[in-house]
Amino acid sequence: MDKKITVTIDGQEVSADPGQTILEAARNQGIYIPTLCHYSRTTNVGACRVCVVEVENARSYVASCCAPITPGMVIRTNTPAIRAAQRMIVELMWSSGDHNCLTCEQNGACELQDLVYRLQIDKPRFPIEHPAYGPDSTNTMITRDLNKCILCGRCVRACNEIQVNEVLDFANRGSYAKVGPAFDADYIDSACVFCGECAQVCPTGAITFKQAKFAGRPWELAKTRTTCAYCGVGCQIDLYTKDNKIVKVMGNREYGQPNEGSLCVKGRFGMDFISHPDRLTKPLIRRRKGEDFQEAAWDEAYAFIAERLAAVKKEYGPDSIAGLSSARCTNEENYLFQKFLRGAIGTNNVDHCARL
Amino acid sequence: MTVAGLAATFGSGAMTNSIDELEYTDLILATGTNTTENHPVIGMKVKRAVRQHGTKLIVIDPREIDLVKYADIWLRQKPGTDVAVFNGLMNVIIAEGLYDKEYVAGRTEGFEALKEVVAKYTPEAVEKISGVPAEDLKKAARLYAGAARASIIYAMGITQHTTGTDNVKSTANLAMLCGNVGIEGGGVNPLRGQNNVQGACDMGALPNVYPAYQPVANDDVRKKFEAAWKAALSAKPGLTLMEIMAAAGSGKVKALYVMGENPLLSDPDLQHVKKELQKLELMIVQDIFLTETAQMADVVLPACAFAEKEGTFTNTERRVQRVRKALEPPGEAKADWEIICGISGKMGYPMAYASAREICEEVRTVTPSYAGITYERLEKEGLQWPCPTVSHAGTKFLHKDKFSRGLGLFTALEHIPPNELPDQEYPFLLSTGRVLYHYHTGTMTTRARGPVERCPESLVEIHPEDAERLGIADGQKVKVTSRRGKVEAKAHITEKSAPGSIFMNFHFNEAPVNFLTNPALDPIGKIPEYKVCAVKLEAA
Amino acid sequence: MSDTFILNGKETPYTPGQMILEAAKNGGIEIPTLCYLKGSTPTGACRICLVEVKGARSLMAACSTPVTPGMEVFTETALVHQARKLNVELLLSSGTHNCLVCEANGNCRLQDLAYFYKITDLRFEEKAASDIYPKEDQNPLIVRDFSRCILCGRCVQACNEVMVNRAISQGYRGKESKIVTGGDLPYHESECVFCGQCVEVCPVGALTEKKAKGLGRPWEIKKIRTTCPYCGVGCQQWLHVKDGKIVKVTAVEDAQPNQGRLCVKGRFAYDFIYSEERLKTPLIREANGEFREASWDEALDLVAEKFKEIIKKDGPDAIAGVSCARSINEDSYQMQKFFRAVIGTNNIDHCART
Amino acid sequence: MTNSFADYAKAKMIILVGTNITEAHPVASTFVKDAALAGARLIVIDPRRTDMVDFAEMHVPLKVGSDVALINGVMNVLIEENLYDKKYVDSCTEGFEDLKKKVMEYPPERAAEISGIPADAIRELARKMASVKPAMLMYTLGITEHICGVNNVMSCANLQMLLGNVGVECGGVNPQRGQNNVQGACDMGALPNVFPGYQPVANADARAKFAKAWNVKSLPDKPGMMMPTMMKNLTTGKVKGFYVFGENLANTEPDIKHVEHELQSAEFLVCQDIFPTETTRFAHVILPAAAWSENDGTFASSERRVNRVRTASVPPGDAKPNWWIFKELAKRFGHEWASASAQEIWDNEVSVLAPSMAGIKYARLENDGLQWPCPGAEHPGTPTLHKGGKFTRGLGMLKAIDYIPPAEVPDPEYPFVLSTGRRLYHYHTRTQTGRSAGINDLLGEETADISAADAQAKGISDGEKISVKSRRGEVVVKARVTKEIPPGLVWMAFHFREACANWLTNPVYDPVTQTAEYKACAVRIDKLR
Repeated sequence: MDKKITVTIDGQEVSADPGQTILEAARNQGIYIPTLCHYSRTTNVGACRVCVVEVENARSYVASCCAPITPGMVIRTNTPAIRAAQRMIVELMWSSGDHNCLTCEQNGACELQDLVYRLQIDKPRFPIEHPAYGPDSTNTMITRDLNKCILCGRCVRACNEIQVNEVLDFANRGSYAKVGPAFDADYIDSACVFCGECAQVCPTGAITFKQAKFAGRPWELAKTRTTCAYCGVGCQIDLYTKDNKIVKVMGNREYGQPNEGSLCVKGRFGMDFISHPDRLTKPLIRRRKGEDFQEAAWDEAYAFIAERLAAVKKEYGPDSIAGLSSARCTNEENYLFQKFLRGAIGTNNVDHCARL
Repeated sequence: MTVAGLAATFGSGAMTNSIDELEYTDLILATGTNTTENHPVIGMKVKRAVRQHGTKLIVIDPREIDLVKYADIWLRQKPGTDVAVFNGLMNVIIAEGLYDKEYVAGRTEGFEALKEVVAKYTPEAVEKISGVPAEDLKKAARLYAGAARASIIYAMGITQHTTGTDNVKSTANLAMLCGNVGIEGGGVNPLRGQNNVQGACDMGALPNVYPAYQPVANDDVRKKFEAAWKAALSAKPGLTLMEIMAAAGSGKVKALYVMGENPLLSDPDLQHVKKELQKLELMIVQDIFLTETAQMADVVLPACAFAEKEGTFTNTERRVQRVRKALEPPGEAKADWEIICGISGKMGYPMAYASAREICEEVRTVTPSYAGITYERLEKEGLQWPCPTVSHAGTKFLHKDKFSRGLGLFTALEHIPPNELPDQEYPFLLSTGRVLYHYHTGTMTTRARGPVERCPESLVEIHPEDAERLGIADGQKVKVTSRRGKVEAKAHITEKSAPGSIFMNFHFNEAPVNFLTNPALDPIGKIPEYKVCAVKLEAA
Repeated sequence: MSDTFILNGKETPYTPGQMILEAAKNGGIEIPTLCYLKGSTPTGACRICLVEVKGARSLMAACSTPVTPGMEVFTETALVHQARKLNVELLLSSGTHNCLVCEANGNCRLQDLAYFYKITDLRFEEKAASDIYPKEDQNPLIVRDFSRCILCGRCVQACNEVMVNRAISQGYRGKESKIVTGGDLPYHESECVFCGQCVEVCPVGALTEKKAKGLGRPWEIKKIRTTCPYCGVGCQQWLHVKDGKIVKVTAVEDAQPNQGRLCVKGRFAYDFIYSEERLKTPLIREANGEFREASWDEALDLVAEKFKEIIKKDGPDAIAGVSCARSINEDSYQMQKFFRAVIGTNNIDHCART
Repeated sequence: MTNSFADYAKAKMIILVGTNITEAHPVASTFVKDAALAGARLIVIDPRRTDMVDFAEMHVPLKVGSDVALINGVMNVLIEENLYDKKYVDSCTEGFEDLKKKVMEYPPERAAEISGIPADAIRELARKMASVKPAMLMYTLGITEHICGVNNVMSCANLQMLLGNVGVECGGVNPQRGQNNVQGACDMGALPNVFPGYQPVANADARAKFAKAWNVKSLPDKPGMMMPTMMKNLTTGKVKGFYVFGENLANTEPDIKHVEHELQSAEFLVCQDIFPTETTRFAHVILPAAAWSENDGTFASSERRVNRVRTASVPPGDAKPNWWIFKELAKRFGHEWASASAQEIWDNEVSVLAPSMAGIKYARLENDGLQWPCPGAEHPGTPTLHKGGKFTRGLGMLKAIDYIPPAEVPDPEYPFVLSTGRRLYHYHTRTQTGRSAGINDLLGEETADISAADAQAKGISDGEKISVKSRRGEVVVKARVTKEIPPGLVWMAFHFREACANWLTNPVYDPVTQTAEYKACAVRIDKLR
């Protein structure tokens, strides 16, 4: 273990690990420094400069997300000058995009909005001139409104560094700069695999989930953490629901294992089946072979099954009954299923499709 | 399958190491796993390891999957020649003295027999069997042996063969040979295909074992469970899935209770399966949709989807994690456990549980590896079994210092060709699997807008050379026929599969590929050979 | 036999004199409203509650149209939808409605309606800044931002009909319209008694609490119900809490006894608990007459010792206690129990026997 | 309160006596105003022209302290003119003959002489009161804070019973409690003569019950001292240890100078509070307490409604809940109290020991609380007491009462009457409102409210600093010239230390309750030289 370094942040002596950035050292102490382009687990690029701090003897303000601490460094994060600089940066971002929250799906979960609130900005100082891009709406999963893009590059880094799908990049320069797949293609025509990481990391309303549009504002949604129902990775997901419908699915970032907040297309966009009209809603019984199903009450169905299974067992013995358990049901249910066949029926004829 | 192969070798069948370790190890050998499509989030970690952490990657796969792009070496073997390839790798490693002699001496047995057999599999001999160039094989062997920590990941490409158990054992042989089992960042890591395959096995949904792999044939074990469950239990191991189907056909099994499975789309040789199921006197299906199987049932019971109930899943790295209720179920649907309790009660065997949590509490008492796992502890992070006590932190990787069975067992294995290989009549080799956008028999994903938009139908992957020869254009309907049946689907011309091989997925009931597949089973794991059968291909 | 009318094709009972809005609500149909303030005279000002009435020449405001026998009402036709959406769009053009800098963001009826009617862009030109009355924030408690006022009149109704303070009214005409105090004075120079009920009912960000500004958006807030610590009415309040700190107090609607109302103290005088002057540790007077900080054990031991001395020397009746009429019941109970059961005297009283 | 706040807006007639409701109970006043807008008739009996007069059909500006005389006059008219509810009086009350005899001594003309209200107006008032049924009567401290406070209260009760207005919805005698939990403090037995739920300490059964519950051998049977007696006895040495919990006696009690002398005399003074106050200056030990919103608990409001109070923030520093402090202290006397939270104290002790609270448990208080009496788990609570004219004691007691003047009346040296009370923007001694941002900006200092006539006569202009002086002290304070005040009256509040009315007020007490006469003393006002 390397030796700790001591620095002073806002007059407070702070002990930190060598190699830590000013931002990390400060946040470890619970000191608030605003950020926008910074995203944990991706490289720090210092693009937005919202995280500027004063460092004694430095020639200019320092982007704290990129600047490593050095022994004895004296840092100030909340001076009026710093706050003014941050306000200026945020106001410039605001004026160069279309940031009216009234018509933005991200209202309530927008980091730019949070900063405007936190820095108590009342009105924009600069005239608003947004680039007037057309909307990109050619797929059913992800919507892009580049007029709300602040070019923080989080989506690009998420695509390349977190998911390593290597689809998104910056194109053009200066005021024409934009982010997207190669050749300015729409997502649907690109190599995009719709993991949705770009939308999950977007701090504003530039990249949003299309099916969540008008399905509920962030503060109206209930959040339930659960485990994904697809492959064996067991990704931790947050289901956002409203009125008994899933509005969107996000990777759970609170706890690292196993997916560290990332998802794939199935976990993210594959949950429609739950509220599909094809869902079974009542027990169905076919009283005689060849007849149609009839809806039945639970008690009726239980009685029917019990009676028939008992008859088979009586006539042919317990080993004439078999059960297929499910690799998609919970542990508790698998446990009960085999307990049922072994304990209640008396056979070991229980298997599931693990082999398949 | 994995259970059969790895349990024989190490003493327990599961991913030995953790997903997280993949990103920080020195080398990953990926074989028979199209990770980026089937386990995208693990795929992401493999790619990050390569791109960001300098990890070496060896891919052994007949198809040019996405990971090939990231690989240092790609060995493209002919389907069904895995044992030969692994023997070849070991041949080089032993011949060049690159193996971990101390580890082999101290922690394993059966090395001499292994050495004897692999001696025959020189790179040149292997090239003949598998088509992998001898030089590439040597390079791969040296790269693998040179890594301080190497992790093998595999999936159905290894297991779904008549030699599936041998294939699994071969991966274990290689890993032990280089001392890679029982260390962080190493191991043999089967990536389980479904969300709770691991848990279903752990919970004893297997014909020969109770929860935590305790054999039904063992008298002490059985007595313990008889006491716990207050019931007389059968000492005779039951039938496996494919055997159950056969027994249904022969009239030995009269009643079948299916919970959340759709064998009528997932099992090989579907026409045959259908005939077998029709012979049943009683079939009960419990599911969330009226699946192909449910349509044949006598009773269909509506179940809750995962977001409508409480419970736990165990993921591929043995991590037990919570499932939570976010939605109310539609209509009168009930959680599967409630339904089981309902039926059991009517049969005079009351199972009065008020919640999944209560069931879990019972599981803990009879399942030593789960004894320390409580819902309270699962509130935040999951726990990896074995977790024998409530103060135990869970187990990140298995076989540290000692294998479950004591010494690791090398198994000397010979190459056995697949059960059915292309011939003049059926000149193409068909391999099956999943695609990124869908899951299993498609009951879930074909009802989701996004995935359907990206992948609306089944496609037959055909190499351009073959397509040209047969005069098939991209998007054209083709007919694929095997000795068991035929299906039609659109052609997708791609170099992903080698010439002479085609690839199809089994997600769509419009093109049920399992009409074609061969129900030949691995003799131990009883797994069908989904990955190789012989077909013919023509424009429809 | 009650009277009935036809609501969306379904025969629905109503009480004579009922407006369509209430009758529909009883029939299970929610009609969106904006200016409607429960318990006040409906004004039909905002035209959001428009419904189609068969035979009527135009759409009718459900809040102010009484039901007649057999009347056929449709609440969700395309025409109704279109008209409501148009009215929302017109209201959006009546001022500056950018939620980015609005304290009401997340608790705004107009915003809710814009979302409900899926408005994605502003169709009409917003009112020019020069045509909007300047913001008034000279008083310590209430900010009046006329750029967000949609002249729905709820504040006027709350002031005149609910609280009956009669401090504000609709003033001027047409484009000049404004909610004014008597003489159009700022709040603090007017008859206003700062009950804040106008803020409570404002559906947008026109009236907001100055003290709450910047302390937390509605979705960051946890609401805790409690009873006001002031007079003996026992008003029910929501404490809006963020990070363990009260940032705002509002009334609990439909609760007894106050039915959604508060006075200036209940609404605005909550932050005394955060005063720096609070007692934070036990204090013991030293021989020199000065206080020093002490631990609980030390202080309680001292009290017990002194009381025991007094009891020994002069008997339990030489000790007396005054309880607190502001603290909770349980505290008073504990104190009298302490005096009676532990000290052994009935010398316990409190200051306010009304 | 016999009735509920929910009755206010529905009432047909409301009689406000000695209550400046818009300032002291602002939210309750909105319901009275709602009722007035809906056509209810409103009578305001108050020396001051309070805001509610705007809504009233009759304002009766009686002289300070003449309430008994006025009400006797009114009852005289009711009986003389046969306007009272005979049926009710016969079936539900006793003592009518004595009452009648007494009020016959107060013909309107005599009442007019004492109260300053013309005889005809008294007749009109009586007739108005008799014309609507039921009528609600509300009063506040204007009735009670007199040496004849108990008499005033009983007069109000007499009047309402005579009119047959007690025991019906929208009727009754309704004292609005001045502080949030005065009701609860009484209910909890923070009174020298009763245990929780008003069970007398003199009753052996009650004592035995509580002794058992509290795990002590015996409990004292002699009613204790009331507060003024305690304070007096601090100087005599009869009281040596004094425990002041959450009260700021040095500002709230009349004749501050004397009160401070008393506090100074305490041999051992313990103060338990949330702030340092004028009173804690005299303490030997100060214990820091958790404030409202820093711990769970209940309040009981004026209408006997037990409501929940919930935790929203953490107490500063080492401050602790009051119940915890008492529990810890008891422990040092060898008493181990089991209840370890407010909820346990309520659910396991209070509601078990006080029959009127038996049905009140925390689990039932989640929403709108419950009004006691609530004797059982299924009981819905009691919005109206004495329903149907059936009184707790059986028949309602009509009491013959004589007028007595205030203890100190104006004379040439001190020619003004000083009356005191509370203002809208502040509460009590301002420990709370004075520390809430913005409130001080609305009202930053005390004023002496005087009439225009007196201001003119004394050459005092609005806002000018003047001297107000009584036999006990003098304050310098801004004059506020207002039409609210009749000539001869000075009105002040006790919110601000420097200009606190209690430097001036008279420490004389009602003989029964020992409530001080805050509402009347003699002062002089002078322009500063």
